[in-house]
Amino acid sequence: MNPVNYLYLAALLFTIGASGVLIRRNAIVVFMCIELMLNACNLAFVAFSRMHGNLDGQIIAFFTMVVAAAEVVVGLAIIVSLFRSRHSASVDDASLMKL
Amino acid sequence: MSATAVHSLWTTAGGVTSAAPGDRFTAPTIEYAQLAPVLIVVGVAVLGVLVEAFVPRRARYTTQVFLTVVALAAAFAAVVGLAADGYATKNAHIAAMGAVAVDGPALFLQGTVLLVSMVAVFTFAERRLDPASHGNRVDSFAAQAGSVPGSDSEKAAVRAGFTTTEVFPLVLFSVAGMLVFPAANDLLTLFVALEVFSLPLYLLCAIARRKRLMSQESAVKYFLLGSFSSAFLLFGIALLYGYAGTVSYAGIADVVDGTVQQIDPALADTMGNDALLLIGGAMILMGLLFKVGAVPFHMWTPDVYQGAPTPVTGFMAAATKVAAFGALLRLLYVVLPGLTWDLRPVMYGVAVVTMLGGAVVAITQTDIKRLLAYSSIAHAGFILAGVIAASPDGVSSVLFYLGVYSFVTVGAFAVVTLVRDAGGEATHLSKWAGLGRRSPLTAAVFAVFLLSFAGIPLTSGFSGKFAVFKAAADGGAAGLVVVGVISSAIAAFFYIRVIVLMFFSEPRADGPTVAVPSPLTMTTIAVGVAVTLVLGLAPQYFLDLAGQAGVFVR
Amino acid sequence: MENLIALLIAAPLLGAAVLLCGGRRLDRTGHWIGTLLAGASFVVGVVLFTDMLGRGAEDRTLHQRLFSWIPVEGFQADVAFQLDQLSMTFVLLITGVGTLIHIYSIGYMEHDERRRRFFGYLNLFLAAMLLLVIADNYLLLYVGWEGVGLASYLLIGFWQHKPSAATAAKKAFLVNRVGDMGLSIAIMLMFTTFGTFAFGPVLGSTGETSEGKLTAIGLMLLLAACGKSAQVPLQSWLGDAMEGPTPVSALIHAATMVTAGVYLIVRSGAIFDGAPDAQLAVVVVGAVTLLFGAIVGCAKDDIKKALAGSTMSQIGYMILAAGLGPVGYVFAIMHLVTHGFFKAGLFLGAGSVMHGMNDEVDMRKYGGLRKYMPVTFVTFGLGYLAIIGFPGLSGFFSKDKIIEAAFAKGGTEGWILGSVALLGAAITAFYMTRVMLLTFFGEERWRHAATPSPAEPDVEPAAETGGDHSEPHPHESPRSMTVPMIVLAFGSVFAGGFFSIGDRFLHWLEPVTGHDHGHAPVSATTVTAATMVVLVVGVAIAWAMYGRRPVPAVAPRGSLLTRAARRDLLQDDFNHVVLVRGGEHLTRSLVYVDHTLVDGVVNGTAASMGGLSGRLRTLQNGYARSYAVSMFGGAVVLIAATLLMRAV
Amino acid sequence: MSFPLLTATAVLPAVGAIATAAVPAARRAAAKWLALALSLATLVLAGIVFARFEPGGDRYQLTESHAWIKDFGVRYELGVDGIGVALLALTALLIPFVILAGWHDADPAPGARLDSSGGGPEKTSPYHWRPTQGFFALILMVEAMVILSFVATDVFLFYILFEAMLIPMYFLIGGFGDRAHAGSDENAAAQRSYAAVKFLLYNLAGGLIMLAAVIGLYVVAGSFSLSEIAAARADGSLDMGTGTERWLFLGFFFAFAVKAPLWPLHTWLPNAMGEATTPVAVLITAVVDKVGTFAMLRFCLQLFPEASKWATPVILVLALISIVYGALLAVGQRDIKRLIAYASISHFGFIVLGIFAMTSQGQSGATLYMVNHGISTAALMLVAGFLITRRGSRLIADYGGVQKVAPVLAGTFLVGGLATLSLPGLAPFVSEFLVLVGTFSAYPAAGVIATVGIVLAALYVLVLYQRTMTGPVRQEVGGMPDLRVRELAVALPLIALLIFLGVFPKPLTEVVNPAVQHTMHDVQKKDPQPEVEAAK
Repeated sequence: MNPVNYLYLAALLFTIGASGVLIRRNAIVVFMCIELMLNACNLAFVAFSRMHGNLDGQIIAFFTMVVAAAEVVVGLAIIVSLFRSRHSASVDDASLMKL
Repeated sequence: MSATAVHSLWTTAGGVTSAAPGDRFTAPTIEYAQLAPVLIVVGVAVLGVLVEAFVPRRARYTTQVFLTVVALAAAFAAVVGLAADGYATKNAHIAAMGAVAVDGPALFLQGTVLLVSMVAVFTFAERRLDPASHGNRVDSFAAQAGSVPGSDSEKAAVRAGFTTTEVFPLVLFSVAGMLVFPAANDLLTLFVALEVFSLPLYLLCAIARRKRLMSQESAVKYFLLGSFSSAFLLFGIALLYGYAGTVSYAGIADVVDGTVQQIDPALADTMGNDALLLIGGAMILMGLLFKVGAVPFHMWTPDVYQGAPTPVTGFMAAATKVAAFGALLRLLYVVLPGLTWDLRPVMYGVAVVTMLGGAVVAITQTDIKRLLAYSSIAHAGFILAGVIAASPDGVSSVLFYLGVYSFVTVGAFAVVTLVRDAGGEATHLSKWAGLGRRSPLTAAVFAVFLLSFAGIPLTSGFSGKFAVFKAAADGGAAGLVVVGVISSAIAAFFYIRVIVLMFFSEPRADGPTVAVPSPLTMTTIAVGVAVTLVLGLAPQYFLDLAGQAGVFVR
Repeated sequence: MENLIALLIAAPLLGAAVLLCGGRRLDRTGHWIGTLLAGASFVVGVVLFTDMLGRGAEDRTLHQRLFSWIPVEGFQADVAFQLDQLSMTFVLLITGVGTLIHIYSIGYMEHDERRRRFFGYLNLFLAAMLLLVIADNYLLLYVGWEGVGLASYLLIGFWQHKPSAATAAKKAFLVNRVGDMGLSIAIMLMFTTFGTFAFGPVLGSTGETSEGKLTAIGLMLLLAACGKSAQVPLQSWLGDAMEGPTPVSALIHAATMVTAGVYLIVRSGAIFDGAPDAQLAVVVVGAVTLLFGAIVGCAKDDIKKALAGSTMSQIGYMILAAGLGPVGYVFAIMHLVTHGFFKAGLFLGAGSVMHGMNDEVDMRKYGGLRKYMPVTFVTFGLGYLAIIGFPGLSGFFSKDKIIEAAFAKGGTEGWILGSVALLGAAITAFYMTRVMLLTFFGEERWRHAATPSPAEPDVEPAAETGGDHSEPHPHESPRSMTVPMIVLAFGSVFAGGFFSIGDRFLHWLEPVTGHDHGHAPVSATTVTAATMVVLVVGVAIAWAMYGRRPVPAVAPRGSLLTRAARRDLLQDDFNHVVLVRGGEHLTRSLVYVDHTLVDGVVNGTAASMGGLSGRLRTLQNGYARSYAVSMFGGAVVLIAATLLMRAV
Repeated sequence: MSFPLLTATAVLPAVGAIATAAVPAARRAAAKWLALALSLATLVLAGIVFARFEPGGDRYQLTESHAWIKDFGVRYELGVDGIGVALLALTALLIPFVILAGWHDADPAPGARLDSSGGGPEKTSPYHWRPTQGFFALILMVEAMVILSFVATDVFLFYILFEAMLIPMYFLIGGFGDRAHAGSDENAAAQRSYAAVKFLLYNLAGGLIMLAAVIGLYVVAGSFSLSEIAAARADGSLDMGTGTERWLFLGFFFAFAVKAPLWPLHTWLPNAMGEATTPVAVLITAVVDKVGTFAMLRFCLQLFPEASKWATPVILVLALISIVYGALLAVGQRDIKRLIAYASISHFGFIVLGIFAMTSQGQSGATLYMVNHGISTAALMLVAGFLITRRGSRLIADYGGVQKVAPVLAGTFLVGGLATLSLPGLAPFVSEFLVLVGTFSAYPAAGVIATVGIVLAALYVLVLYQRTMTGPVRQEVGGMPDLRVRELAVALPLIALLIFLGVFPKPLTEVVNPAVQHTMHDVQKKDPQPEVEAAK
């Protein structure tokens, strides 16, 4: 199968993730959508790496995972603390500051 | 696609992997000396974590502050040393296997970041402002970030006099990231550096002592939007990688110039596919523009600036901009010079809307921190004007502007931390009425900062603005200059409004009081004022510095 | 000798400075200082005069150059004087009459606590007037020109606590300013035409430029003359100027300042000779004013305003004469001098009457005063005879000459002008007789005039020191006042004869003004005869109207013409409606425009900025997701734009 | 390297400002005397400059030149020509009077609660609100900047000062309002800060547009030095295209027209002058605004001669409008200070007219006009200020018959007024007539229209005098004291000066003439020759 299709898939995933960020309210879900986008990137990297026949892309994919993991740590911490003080994880509730 | 083709792909790939034993694996050579600034900071940051773990609570504050300051100072010394060794100019080169560039802009920006962080850290360490609760002085960070606002555990923590000394290692990590960010010489490093300096900032935003709900909210917004944008950045990187088959700036640049060594026929269809290049470039650009807070990627700025603990806001506003613009410059000048003519109109538009948008919306702001946030957006626009100039002159003008702006910003936010009432900092503008009567000096200092923001002559703000506009005009972007002056006229309005409020209106009976800070914050403010005036009157030396630092290595 | 010229001005100027800056400590001696310095100036004048008589007719012109005033590239204005026969005549008139009136004022202003300042102003006036007549270039003349305007402003408004006085002063200055505008434009024209505005070069080279230029200059000079000499259409201020103390009216608004216009025209004769159209304009103005003033003079019940009308009319004669060119210059000046004597005398007489009548100015409240103030009566009477041109007295000679000259203009113009002049003579006879009769003859209306005079539109409540309306006790004025009157009476009796016998005055002035006899269509004797006739007619009518019948203490409604004449032939109403009201509306509307339009644009932009800002900031709605939307949109736009850029 | 006289003249007041500001809160009187002394010292230095200046000498004298900001091509270049020296002298001359006249204006008002030093932790802080010190310090600071801007021969240096002087002015206007304000305090404060903000934004906007032009100039000419640019222009090495030159000219002119101010950019002036204390109002109109007209003469004409000629017709029209419009509005005012403000607008119209008539007489006249208008307005405005502080009202309608109770005040006021309507014998007449003649010889129609201005001037001055000074005495002004010694010390010297310069303007003209000839040469204009070369 032509690896180019993987790129299309990656783009698709990325878009799904992005739109998820735009429409979902729950902070956790939003965050998961972002992770989805990151993984779309990973897919793209791997696919390209495959097409170019060099390993940089695959290495980068590992880096990305690590970074994503770090993000999870920080992100969950923040979201949880928010949840605990507000008893809601909705990003729309957190709108004290506006205008 | 036929199986053979697939197979051939495998074999080719395998051919790469199963290379001759001789050059199977070459150990990377790392020029530790030249990475010293980063290494020092990271090292001490790690040390700081250990301190958190092993040093008794009582001694932590002192230890951490000491370590941090020392680390930053040492790192700065290292930067100066490197510059002295001519790494900024004649023997600027790429270090760490092409991952990091050590050249003029990098060193200049690293120096700026380090100094700014230094003064910012002073405000982090400030402990005289909040009235002492339960006999121990406290800084502007939550007693225990984990505890729910208003809960018993929080009260207990306050009573116990806990303080979040973790902020210092966090700052150091963030600084480390910012040191690498403008020096990153391949996209991967860029991405990693971005995350390294962003993640600690997300956390720092969340741990204000007062107004914790807003603090957490700002953290969430910053975090979500930040990672959203970094996802875009990453995808952009992926596309560029797909385009060039490499992530190193030089490599990509070669492909863009069409001076690539060997084109692998199997990859001709992706290699040099301009769609990938353009889309990827645009997405990376977007990621960086988000960090500098350019319209339309600016919307996080006001909320985060307002919610975050003011010292963090100051640090973030100053250092992040420096690092991000550094990276932006390097990207545009090293990776995509071939794309200048494609990107220029876009950047042009972004600069225009950023300048005008920031200035216009700021007019009606009622919270001093949000006001400064919008002003920082407008300034991002001004700096972009210099970035667009696309000339060494432009680079140095941007560097100069960044240096000027960051110090003024830190100083301004430091002043904001001083004006307090029962509820902590009194950031609502109406409370600043008549401040000039109550404590003329504070008001005067703040007025100086505002005038510098407004770009009134004899302040550093004017020198910077002039340098940038001059570069832009030289670079043939006269239109930007006109828009620039118009928006500075608009911007002048709200800076003036604050001055009017402070000096020309009667003080309110329930008005805030101005806390007398410790030498730490005083230093921060003093440095800000000094830089403002010195660079306003005699900027030549620093212009020379920026001028020498104006050349990127490839 | 030349160096004495500056002294002429220096003396009164010093007086003004001392008196105005001197402060209260000079209150007791101030008037003496003022009079002394005026006298000194007169003496200097006489000395210069005798010296001048000693010279031949051709080298009688003295020059004195003090210093270079405004030296600018291509522009030379000096402070320099020129004293020739013409100037000399004025110098003597000004200083002579001026000194007399100083003396008169000592008595007249005795009870005014601000007498010192009054004398200061008088001296200031003398200085300015002298500067006007001995300047050797138009710019310096302009200085004197405005200087006398200032002095007259200060003196008309001397009793500033009276709103009417303040208003009159302001009006006088403004109307004069209009005239000054003409003078300054004339000077500019001279500068652009001749590159200078000194008398010598300008008047010497009028031949080298176009008639059009000369006409323009001439008309501008005429405008100036109209302002200063109260000629139609700028005459309206003179009547109100009577608000000033009577000596002021006598000196400034009868004898000297108002005649400056005549001086200007005669002095600029060369220009007018080169511009017939301008000359025509001059004679027309003169003729019109001549009648205008006379008619107004007939209707006024306020003695000073009646005299003011007469002044207007007499100056009309002079202007008319001056407009006739070389034929008339000499006579214009001659009439000017004689008029100076008798009109000053008349005013002083009027002042003396008012002095004795609690400052009552309404002639209908006079009557039969001759036995109470004989000296005043006699001197006033002589002045009266002089002005109506009673044979043998000054007016007879001077006015007669002008009428002749008017006829001598020749053609229909000549006839028209001549008959106008004659008509004027008749009316003059009428209104002066009226004044005479109302004041000194008939029953003593003041006895039962204890009631305040009914408010009339034209009669200002002119009680100068808030005159009380108890029954007045008419009495003769003190010596200091009568003596000047007597002296002036002498002048008004003999001056004319002295000048005309052997054409002394003609020969005296001819070198400066030039002269030709023109060609009279009618012989001089016929003109004289005609004058006599109209004179008798005028007197007779007046006698019939006011001598025979008793005069009502309250003015009858009168004919339409009378009422119009009382209101200065509606000229003032015109000014009021058109200029004052119109001006007020204009300024009000402009203030509105400035505030709403010009300033509105500015504030509007600011406001719109604020509005825009307010609308934009609603985008910042606090929802992270909408922020994300904007980012996403931004990214899309960014990518699209980049691709687009490559596409195009 | 001789003694840097010009720098000293400019720096002395700046030092004075700092010193004055440093005077402790309690020692208010000391601050006043210090400020006065330093302003007088500056006057002495200015006098030395005036004496050292040789009219026949080089165009720019007492020059100083040091490298400043190489990257911006900016040098610290000073030098005076005749025009500069005249205005320098004017500034140095007026400031002492301004200080003297404002002696009590910045004293804490008896009613006002001086809570600055009271209550709260501020008490512990050593920094108290010191309005008086601030007032005089700011005045001196303005003086320093204005003087420096008159002697700057580097466009950038000039621009910096041109902008920077707004800030102290802004604080002077907004921070020290006129006590004699009709209406409540809040109302007063609101109007005052409105006026101050309007002043600042208006001028800042103008300045920023000029900034764009300044940058443009550098891009085109590659230098900011007047002399270098002029030289380059002379040897043809610099040829900014017609279009560019016009744009740059407009950029500069706009800023100067705002400052001057020229119709229709004038609306900030009445607010500012109305709300500010009288000395500050004098500072605005007599000193600071002169920088605008001065800059037109020096920068617009020297840098962009062609464009200046191109724009002349429009500018002349604007100037004429200013003359008539300002005068008419002055007639329509109810507020003494606003009336004088509009009168000034009319006068600035004359100045601009004279500058752009581009004849020797016109430009000499314009320069003299700047000086004379400074003095005459100062005289009129300051005396008006004394009047206003006595009665506590700015409304003309609140006065009447003052002349009876305070004759000296009335007299000085009248002289000031007569100077304003440029009565011959007083200084303004000389300049106004020169402007008129100069304009007339080049543009007769314009000259004639401008002459209408002198009638209107008489109107508003005399109306003002009549309404305030004459007529029956109102009982509010009944007990009004006459001028005191301090006030006489302000009024009399100014009046003496008006008379002296009216009778003997030569000291000024001989200084100004050569400079004007240089400018005429820059714009390559010749005076129109008289039709008849009069027979000498």
